[in-house]
Amino acid sequence: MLIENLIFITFAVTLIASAVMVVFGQHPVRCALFLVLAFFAAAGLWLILEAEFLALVLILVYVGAVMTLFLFVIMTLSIDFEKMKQSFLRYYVPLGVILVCGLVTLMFYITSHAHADLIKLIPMQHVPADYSNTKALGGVLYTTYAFALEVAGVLLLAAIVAAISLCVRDVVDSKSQRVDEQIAIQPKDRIKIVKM
Amino acid sequence: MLSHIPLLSLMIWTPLVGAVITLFIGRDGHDNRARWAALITALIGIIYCIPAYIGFNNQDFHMQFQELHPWISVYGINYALGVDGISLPLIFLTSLTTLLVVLAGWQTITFRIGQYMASFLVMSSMVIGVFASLDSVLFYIFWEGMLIPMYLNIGIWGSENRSYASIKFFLYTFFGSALLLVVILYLRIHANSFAITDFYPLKMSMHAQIIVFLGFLLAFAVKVPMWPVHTWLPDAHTEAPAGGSVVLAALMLKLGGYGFLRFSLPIVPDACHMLDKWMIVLSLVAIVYIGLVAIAQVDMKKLIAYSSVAHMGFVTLGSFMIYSIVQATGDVSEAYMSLEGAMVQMIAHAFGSGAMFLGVGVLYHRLHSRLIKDFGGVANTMPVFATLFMIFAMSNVGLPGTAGFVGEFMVILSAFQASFWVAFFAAMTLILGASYTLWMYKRVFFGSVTSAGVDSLTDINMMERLYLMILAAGVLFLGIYPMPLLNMLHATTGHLLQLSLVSKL
Amino acid sequence: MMFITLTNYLIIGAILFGLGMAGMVVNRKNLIALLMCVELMLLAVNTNFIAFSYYHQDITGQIFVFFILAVAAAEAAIGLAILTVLFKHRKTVDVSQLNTLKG
Amino acid sequence: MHATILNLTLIIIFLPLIAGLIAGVFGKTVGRDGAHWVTCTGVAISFLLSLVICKWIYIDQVPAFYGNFYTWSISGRFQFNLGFLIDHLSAVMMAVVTFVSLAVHVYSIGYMHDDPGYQRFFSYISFFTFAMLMLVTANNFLQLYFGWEGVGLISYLLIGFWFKRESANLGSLKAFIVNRVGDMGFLLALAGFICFCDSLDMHTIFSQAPQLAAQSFSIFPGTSCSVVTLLCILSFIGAMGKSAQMPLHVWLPESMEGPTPISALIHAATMVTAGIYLVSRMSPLFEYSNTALSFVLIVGATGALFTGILALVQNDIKRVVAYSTLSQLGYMIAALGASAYGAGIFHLITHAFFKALLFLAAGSVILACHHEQDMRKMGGLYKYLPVTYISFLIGALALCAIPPFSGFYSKDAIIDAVGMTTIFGGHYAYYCVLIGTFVTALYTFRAFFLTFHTTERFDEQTRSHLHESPWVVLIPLIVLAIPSVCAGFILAKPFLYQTPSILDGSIFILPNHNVIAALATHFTGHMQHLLDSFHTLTLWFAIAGIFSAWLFYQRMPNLPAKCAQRFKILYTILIDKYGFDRFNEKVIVKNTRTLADFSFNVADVKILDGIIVNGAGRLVTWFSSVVRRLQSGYLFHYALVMIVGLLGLLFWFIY
Repeated sequence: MLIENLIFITFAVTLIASAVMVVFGQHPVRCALFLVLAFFAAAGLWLILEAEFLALVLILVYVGAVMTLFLFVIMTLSIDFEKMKQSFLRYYVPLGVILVCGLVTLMFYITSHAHADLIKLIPMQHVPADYSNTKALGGVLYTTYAFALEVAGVLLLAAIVAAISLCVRDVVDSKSQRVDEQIAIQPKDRIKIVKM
Repeated sequence: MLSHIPLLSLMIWTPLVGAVITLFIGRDGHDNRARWAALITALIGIIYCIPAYIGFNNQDFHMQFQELHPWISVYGINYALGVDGISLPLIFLTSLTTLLVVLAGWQTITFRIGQYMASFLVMSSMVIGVFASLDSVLFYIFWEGMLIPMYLNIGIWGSENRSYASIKFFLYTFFGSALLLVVILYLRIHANSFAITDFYPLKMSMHAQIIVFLGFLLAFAVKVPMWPVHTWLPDAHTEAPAGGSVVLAALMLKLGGYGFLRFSLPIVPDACHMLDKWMIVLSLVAIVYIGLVAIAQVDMKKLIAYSSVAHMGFVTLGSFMIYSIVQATGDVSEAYMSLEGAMVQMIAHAFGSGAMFLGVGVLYHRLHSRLIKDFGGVANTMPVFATLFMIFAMSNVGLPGTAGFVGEFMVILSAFQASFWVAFFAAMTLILGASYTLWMYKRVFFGSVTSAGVDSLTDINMMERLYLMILAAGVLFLGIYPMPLLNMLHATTGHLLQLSLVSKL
Repeated sequence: MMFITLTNYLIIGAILFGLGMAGMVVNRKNLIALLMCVELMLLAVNTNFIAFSYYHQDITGQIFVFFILAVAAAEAAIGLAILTVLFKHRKTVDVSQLNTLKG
Repeated sequence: MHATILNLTLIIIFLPLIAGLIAGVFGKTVGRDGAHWVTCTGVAISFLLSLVICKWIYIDQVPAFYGNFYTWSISGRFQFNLGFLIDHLSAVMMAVVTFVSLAVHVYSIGYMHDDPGYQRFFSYISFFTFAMLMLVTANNFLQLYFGWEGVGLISYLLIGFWFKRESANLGSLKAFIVNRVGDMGFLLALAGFICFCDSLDMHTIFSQAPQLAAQSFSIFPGTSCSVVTLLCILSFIGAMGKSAQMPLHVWLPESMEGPTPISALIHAATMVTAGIYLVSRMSPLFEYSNTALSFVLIVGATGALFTGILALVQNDIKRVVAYSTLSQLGYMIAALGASAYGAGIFHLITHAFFKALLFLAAGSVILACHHEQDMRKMGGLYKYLPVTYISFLIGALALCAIPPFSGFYSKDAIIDAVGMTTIFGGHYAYYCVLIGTFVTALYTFRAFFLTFHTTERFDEQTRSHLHESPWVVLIPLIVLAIPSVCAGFILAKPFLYQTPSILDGSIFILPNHNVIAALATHFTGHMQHLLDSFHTLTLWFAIAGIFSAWLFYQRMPNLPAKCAQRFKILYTILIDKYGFDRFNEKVIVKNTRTLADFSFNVADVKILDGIIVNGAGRLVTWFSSVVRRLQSGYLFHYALVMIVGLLGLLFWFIY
């Protein structure tokens, strides 16, 4: 029992620490990397909660794709970080801290006595050994939530198209013919009579 | 024979059709055609009044020429029209004023004649609609519709800062009537029908009655205009073109009075009974205080505007004194005079101050100034105009034998029964009225010719003489022989008194 | 010995969410940090979902996380695309300069 | 007989109206001669017809006519109609009005000969006659009020006839407003009649007089006064406005700005007597309230004395005659106060004759001296204007109540009546009236000597064309001079000393108030009356007045200047007309104007318009500028606001 607690605490601490470093980090690259660390810690937590498929998906999707994208963007856009550093306003930090504490006290309040019935303090349940999270997920996903899956697919497609259309620069030197302009040419555009 | 012709609908919609025709004909420069089209429509409007007068039976206080067609049946709103002793004279007044205004604008307006005339025809159809409608939503639609032509009229053909005046006029009245809609809906819920006559027998607690009364009060007080909410009138009048300010004075101010008589008194009698002291105080303030303010004016139109506020003070005084009279004398028939005085004052005031506005319009057309100091000794160069304006000034002062006297005389006589001091302050108008009107008359007309402009003035031509003569005849006719108008009022006043003196708690 | 109960996870979720929010509000620096904080907040939400689904023995929680991931990925992609376009036009991603929405 | 009186009165009244309309509206077409012919014939016919009516009423003892001929309006229980009450009083008044107006019509043919507004003038005078006749013959107070205001309007038009002159315009405006002040009181009295007797008809009101006396009405919460007193005092205020009594007399001197014929017509004979006619017509009511009678008495007596004194310091001949009218009116009002209505009306008639005579004579003097009105520039005119000289002398003697002339009979009767009245203020009134006779004699003969007898003070140029006025001016003088001499003698007996006197039909006097009856007891005969008048006080006062006037202005012309120095303060007060004009100008007019300016500029424009109306507009613009700052454009601000909102919701949701 002790080991489980230990693992949980390590993951939780790393998660919180990396999150703090992300928020109050100076250099974006460092923040990105700390975010990666946070994702790993979260994946660990999710494993404890026996959601192994999702943990792995998390790492693949986020760490693999999204964070690389972030790093890619940070690298390509020559953002001068020095200028940005000194604009980190000191007095906003306490505001952030207040916000966090506000939220946390709220959560304590909820989880403590007021809504005891909502969150039953149920201990960890152990699932049978042969339980496979992925199989369970798959069983439900393609039966009741098939439609939602389709919608998610379409959504991702839209996101791709949007991202591409946003970033593509108009290619300057393409040889493609523009038929409408060709028709609209007038004789006077072509011939210029110069009086001597 | 008369009942099956939809007379009232004809009266409402012909001017509108006429307006469209005038607009259509009058575009791109055919001014004369537009003028004639407008004149013909106005004349048709007058012709309608003849069968209405003949068909109207004075003894019967019920609504006559009734028309009822379902309109928005979902909510129970129907196109209900009907006329009784209060509204019929006002309809005659509307059609007459429209004719006069069309004549007045014949030469004075130079640009966009078609639209100028059309705006008055639309205005007349809206106002007749207000007077004839029996369904409160229909009433409200006409009540709001009426603002638009007036707004355009002041806004386009007005003088210097016309936009300020027109916006102020529009917002002021619009703000007032917003509450009116709220109150109509409130009543609709209780009486589950929009017809005004269904509101009359509606039982309401005192608290509800006060709220309804305050809603009506704000909407109609702005229109009358009563003392604290009158500041839109002088601006609207000074900026409006001659014809516009005549319509404003002759028709728009009567709507407030009409509203009080049609809505406030019969629907919420107990609230009126409780708050009538305040209304009397407000009207007396309007008479005395505004009379003083009128003395201090330098602009002729503003002076006449303030004088019409003071005259309209008599209307509210007359209509809200019935409670204290009946209380003092214990006899309902005493209150007849004050109510009928109020109604006569509404009609008579239109002639008097309408004519004075046209007179100032004539001067403005010649010298493009309304300030008293720019004139002096006009009687030397325009004698005929001076004599006609003297008749109108006398009606404004309330000289016996002119229209202005009849209403005020009746109200002051009945005021004594309410209390001596009400009559005393109401009678103050004799002195104040005389001082500001005649002082203005002296500074403008008497004395030797002061400026070159006055010297170059030519006397009024045939067209101006025509409509001023009509008005002068109206003023003298109503002053000497008010019987036909009063006969129309007797039955309805009796019915209204019955309605408003019986408690509905 | 003390079990790991649902409240622990909820507290972690709350802290994470709070940090993400604070990062968003406090950050005057650049948009990227902003996007990262959004990612953090999403992470917090997902943890909560999984914790609930675990403690309630109900798989739907995880389904939800599944879809949130999909959406979050799309959102991050577009966010970055916007960022790049923005950078192309404004030559900066410093948030304090970007106030064209000013009333 | 009944119907004929109605038709006759209708003709009498509406003939001047029609003539006036013709002269006024068709002035151009009818031309100058046409205008004056139409109006003069109109008034002449109505004068003859009114004589016919007088014959019927007085000689054939035809019963008084009382009937309505037109219903003006019906409202609830009240029916307002126009109708006539032709009885002794109104017949006399009709005769006097038409006679004087005829004289003035003829006179103004000459006087206004070269005036551009000729037709307009004639139409106004005949309108005036119409309005006055309507007033005099009314059988209900509505028609009386109609005539009352009509007369006020036309006097406004006539005073301001030469509207090029600023002073004329001011005078006319002042006259109209002061009249309106009086009319306000009268209108309140009308309202009172409606309230207490439910009708404006004279018969119904007079028949309810006793009950009204019993009722009490409280204007101010504490006090309560009898209804009759209230109504009488209110209508007397109207009478004061019209007959120019003490506080409201300020307009009469200014009304001299108008042409002289109208001063004669309006401000001597007819309009000013409207007030006296009203009070005597309402005698049944006045008799029941002693307070009203004493009020009338005191006002009349003070008017008689003090306005008379003012005439002493006037240098304009028309002003002197105007002030003498004021004081004579005071006499008539005092007579009414002492409920000697007969004497009042009798004096009204004689006064109408000799005052019109004096005005027209003064007018012809002014005409002769080429519109010069200042007496200091006249003198010794008796050589040049013999007829005017004699007529002025007759008028003056009649005015000072010298025995053979008409003034003596009426004025003496008034003074005796006032002496015998028992009403409160009787003694005070008696002394005022008595000293008044001395003062009247003094100022009339001062004017007489200054204009006709003393050394000639006009320049050569006026002397060259100083000639007697044309016959059309002189005939009215002569025509008026005759009644000024003999009217007193003829009418004294029927009016005063014969019981029943001529007016008994329409005047009601309580037995204990009836002073005239007491006077009549020891009236034995005319000759005896003349003889024992020598040892009455009034005659000696008059003779003393004439002698002192002769002494002051004929014998030692520098004496008046000397005594003016010695009584400096008194002199300035008199010059200043007791400060009434200054009071009106300074206190009333200035304050109303400042109040009006204040109420317009400050209250209306600034507060009502500025703060509330435009204020609302400004409030909205201010509010929108505040809200605008919220849209800062920074993303994090929006995020912050969102999160704060979220937190708020959460907290709210949980609690």
